[in-house]
Amino acid sequence: MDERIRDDFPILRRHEHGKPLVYLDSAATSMKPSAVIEAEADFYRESYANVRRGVYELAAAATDLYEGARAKVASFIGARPDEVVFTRGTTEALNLAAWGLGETHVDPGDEVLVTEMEHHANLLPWQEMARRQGAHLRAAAVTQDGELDRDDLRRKLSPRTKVLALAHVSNVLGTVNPVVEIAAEAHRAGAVVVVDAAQSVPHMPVDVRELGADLVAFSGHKMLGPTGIGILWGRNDLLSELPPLLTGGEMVREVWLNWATWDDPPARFEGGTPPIAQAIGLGAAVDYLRAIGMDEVRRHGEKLTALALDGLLGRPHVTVYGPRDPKARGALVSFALAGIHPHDVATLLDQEGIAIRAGHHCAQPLHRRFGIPASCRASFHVYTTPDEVEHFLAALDRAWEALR
Amino acid sequence: MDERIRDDFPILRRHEHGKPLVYLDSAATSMKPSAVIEAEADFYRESYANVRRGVYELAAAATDLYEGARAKVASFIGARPDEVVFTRGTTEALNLAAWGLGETHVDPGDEVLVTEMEHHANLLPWQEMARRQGAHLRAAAVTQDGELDRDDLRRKLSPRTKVLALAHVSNVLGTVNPVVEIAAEAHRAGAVVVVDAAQSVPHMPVDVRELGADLVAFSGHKMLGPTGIGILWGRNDLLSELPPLLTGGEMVREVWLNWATWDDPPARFEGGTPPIAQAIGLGAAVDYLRAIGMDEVRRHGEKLTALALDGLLGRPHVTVYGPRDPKARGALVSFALAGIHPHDVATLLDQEGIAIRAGHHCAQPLHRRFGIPASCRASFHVYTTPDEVEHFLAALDRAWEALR
Amino acid sequence: MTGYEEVILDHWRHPRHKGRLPDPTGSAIEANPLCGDVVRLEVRVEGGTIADARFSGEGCAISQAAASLLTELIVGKPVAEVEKMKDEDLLSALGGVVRTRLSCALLPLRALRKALASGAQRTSPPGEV
Amino acid sequence: MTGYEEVILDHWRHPRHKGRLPDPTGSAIEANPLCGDVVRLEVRVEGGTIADARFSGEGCAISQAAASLLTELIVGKPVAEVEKMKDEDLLSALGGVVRTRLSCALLPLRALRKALASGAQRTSPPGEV
Ligand SMILES: Cc1ncc(COP(=O)(O)O)c(C=O)c1O
Ligand SMILES: Cc1ncc(COP(=O)(O)O)c(C=O)c1O
Repeated sequence: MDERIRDDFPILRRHEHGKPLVYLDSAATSMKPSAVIEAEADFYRESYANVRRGVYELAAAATDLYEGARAKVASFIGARPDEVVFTRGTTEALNLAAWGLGETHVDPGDEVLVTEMEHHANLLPWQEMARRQGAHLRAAAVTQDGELDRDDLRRKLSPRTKVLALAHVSNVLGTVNPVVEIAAEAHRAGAVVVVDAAQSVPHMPVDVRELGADLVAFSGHKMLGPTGIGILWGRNDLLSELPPLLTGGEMVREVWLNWATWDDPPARFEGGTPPIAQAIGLGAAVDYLRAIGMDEVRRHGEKLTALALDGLLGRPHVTVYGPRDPKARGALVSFALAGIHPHDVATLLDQEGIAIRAGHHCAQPLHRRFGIPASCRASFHVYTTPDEVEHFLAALDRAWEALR
Repeated sequence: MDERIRDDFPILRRHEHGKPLVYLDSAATSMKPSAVIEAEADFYRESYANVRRGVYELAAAATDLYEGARAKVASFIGARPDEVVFTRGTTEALNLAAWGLGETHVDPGDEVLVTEMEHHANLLPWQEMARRQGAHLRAAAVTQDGELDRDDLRRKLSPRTKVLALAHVSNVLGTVNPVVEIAAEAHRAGAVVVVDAAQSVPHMPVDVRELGADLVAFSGHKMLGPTGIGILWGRNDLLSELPPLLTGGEMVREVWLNWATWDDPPARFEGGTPPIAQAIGLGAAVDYLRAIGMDEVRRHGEKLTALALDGLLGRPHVTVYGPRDPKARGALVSFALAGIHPHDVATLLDQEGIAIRAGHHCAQPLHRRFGIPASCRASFHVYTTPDEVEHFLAALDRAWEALR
Repeated sequence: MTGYEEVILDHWRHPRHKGRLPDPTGSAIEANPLCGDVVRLEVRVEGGTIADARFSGEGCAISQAAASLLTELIVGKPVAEVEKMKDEDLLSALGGVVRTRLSCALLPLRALRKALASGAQRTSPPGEV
Repeated sequence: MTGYEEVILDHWRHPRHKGRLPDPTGSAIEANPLCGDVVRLEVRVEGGTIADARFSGEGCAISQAAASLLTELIVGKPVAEVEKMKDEDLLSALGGVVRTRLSCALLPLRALRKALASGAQRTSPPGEV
């Protein structure tokens, strides 16, 4: 990865406690290049208007930019624009999926299958949906190595399983789940497959058709884009069956006081004024990532992960969660120092300007599975350098000395 | 209003079809001052991180900015910060309200009361909720003058009415509804009062406690703020009763595979990564509006509306919808030219660089009530000048000459 | 002030072939619920040629003018030729239409295509349907 | 590398009053489910004075050190005085705590306040409860 990339990210010039910022929390949210920041700002400065319905030229220009962003995102994931729904983020996208599938595909006594490694965003909406529909929620186990227990998953997959929802990449273990194979199995059982791609789309080439899933969710803010925007991709025929989660303006055809008819996807799922500037910013983020090339993004992430894993596994007081092979992982590593609370590690590193995350990373059941209340996580993106990883490892040694 | 305000809005230097842009569609969405654009950009450039959970300093700084924005919005509407929920916009806020009230306050056979002048965003969520709960949706009539038919409303308000949802200011008629009195009546009947303040909060001083409502919704993008952010204000005791619409990370306390406990408001309603930069941008918009003073904003809006009304009512071929007194109106006027389709008017004005809206303005039932498929609407904000209104009236005459 | 080319204004003020056909061989209605435009297009095909056509409905100047012009363009033409008519052909005959209003301008053409298709499927004389 | 002042490290490495009291007059548990910190604080009040105190639980260095320091600060002090203790008093005794960790540092103090309140409500000897 070209070191000059760092110049594109203004925040990387920041200092923390007098030390240059080393930002290792990209799995929580990524930093933004100037191209993204300026795309949004320029839209407000030059072409801003509400989209769709406007008869005047400015509204048409704004609509072109908005729909252009949709087309960019679509082509980025190998999809058609009419299959790309703009949401606030992965969370809204998964809620939309759970709501819609619940209303149309799940009856009392049916089952919904998730895994023990899900982020709360891919667990709670299914809990709620199962409760509403009188269905049962089941969870496939995770092995001690941090992989999906494929046998357990197979055991729990049955003709009663109407939906399988799983992460493409775990935000704690880093595990890359073999979605292609699992989706095929689930389809054979007759289940709809929903993939939480919040940690994969930002970091590796993802083609939704090759993935074989039916619905795929991800967030703009983790892929160098703005906050307030996310995506639900869905096969158009499936989207066409789903009712909207949010109703209001711009998602309807005919409205009477007592009834209304929905518009087609994707408009049906974008009730109200959408996050227009954020969609345009996300379009710029996609352009930026494509200019680097997602293969290169992935290569870089793997290299940094290998470096971090190597360093962490070489220290006997460090426990690493998840697979040991960087090729089987996303660009993040979760770990703990023996007898030291993760929050203490994060605070000590913060004093050196190094930002890592400590906590349950919105995956309480997974942490409970491993018998820990929390873990530390270092995560990377295109602007992260090998030097930063080395710096992090050295600081970790000082934290260990200070607290052990 | 100080003419120099226009310099704060970069887009107003834009030309359309070779003519300077005259933007008269602020009711659809408002333009943004540099202070707002830069607040968002600077956040990404200098202090960006995900909010809440982060242990490192940068996350604390970002959280302070995010919560600081909440405090600004709260004080802007006379509320407490813990009563202010960030949503994507009015539409999500009203969906959240309808969902939560449906789950907790409405049983089969109950009634939900709206009005004929509601925007689809304050109609469809109640249709859906009524359907889910087996309740009846009723709508209070609108008089020929474009006012709420108070007698009809009283007739339809009964102990069976569990919710009354109405607009503070109609986005088509401009009518300012007497919410204080109506809310008192509704409360006497035992109904919860939900106010769609999308067209009032951006244009006049609104104190949610004086308003007497229980839940109030509005959008950032109509009040000089970014897209992708809106507000649901609610009395904290009522909010505490409501279940979330979106579930996921950051809105929970304890999560097990099969159950979870919700956090308190407002966090409970902000599942997932929120629109962080957009909240901060909205905070800057509130600062900007307060610096002008909402009394002054209102005065300016009234002056422009009076000018436009005067001009329109003085032209015999023009029909104006809604009250004739500018003091009884928001900063907008809807109208039609005899025998000419609103879209033609808008297109002809666009050729002169004047952006007005034509259509049903997401209020189909209201247009049906007046027997028209669509109307034209000119709407204003702080950057609109009397000259622009005069220019619009003159262009309207030319359009009339061209098409009659 | 222009924006509406002379041809649009002319057809809007003086619509041709407005009304109903007593004996259409094909007929279709197209509507845009969002702006309220409605256009009915009726044709009578005789020996592979469009012998007559009428339009009715209501809506904006552009959709009405486009309907009027369209009827003028097609009457007397072989169906085979009319079926080849492209969106651009109508738009340029109208002297150009701003992009925000393309759907208004093309509404009559959509109705025409449906009307011809409906006519094609009709194997018995219209009176017997 | 510091960040954790000497007093925190000292109490973390050598906790004072860690364990359980056999005969507490007041006791309370506070937990932060988000990071897993749990602190139990037990006090024995005799004649308006805190005769003894113990803490137990698990969690981060800051919460554990704060609990340890807190017990040291209060043992032998009149309850009236301890009840007046402010958040700032504990934080400054700890030598300062970074703002992202204030809730960890204050967890034991919240437990102490509850323990004293629970003790105050107790009218019968603890053994009989
Ligand atoms: C009265 C009213 N309610 C609701 C809305 C919907 O707001 P938003 O599109 O920002 O969700 C609008 C604006 O379009 C409005 O004018
Ligand atoms: C795997 C996974 N799923 C879902 C989410 C939720 O994404 P968001 O907060 O953007 O809605 C995240 C990020 O926090 C994640 O890592």
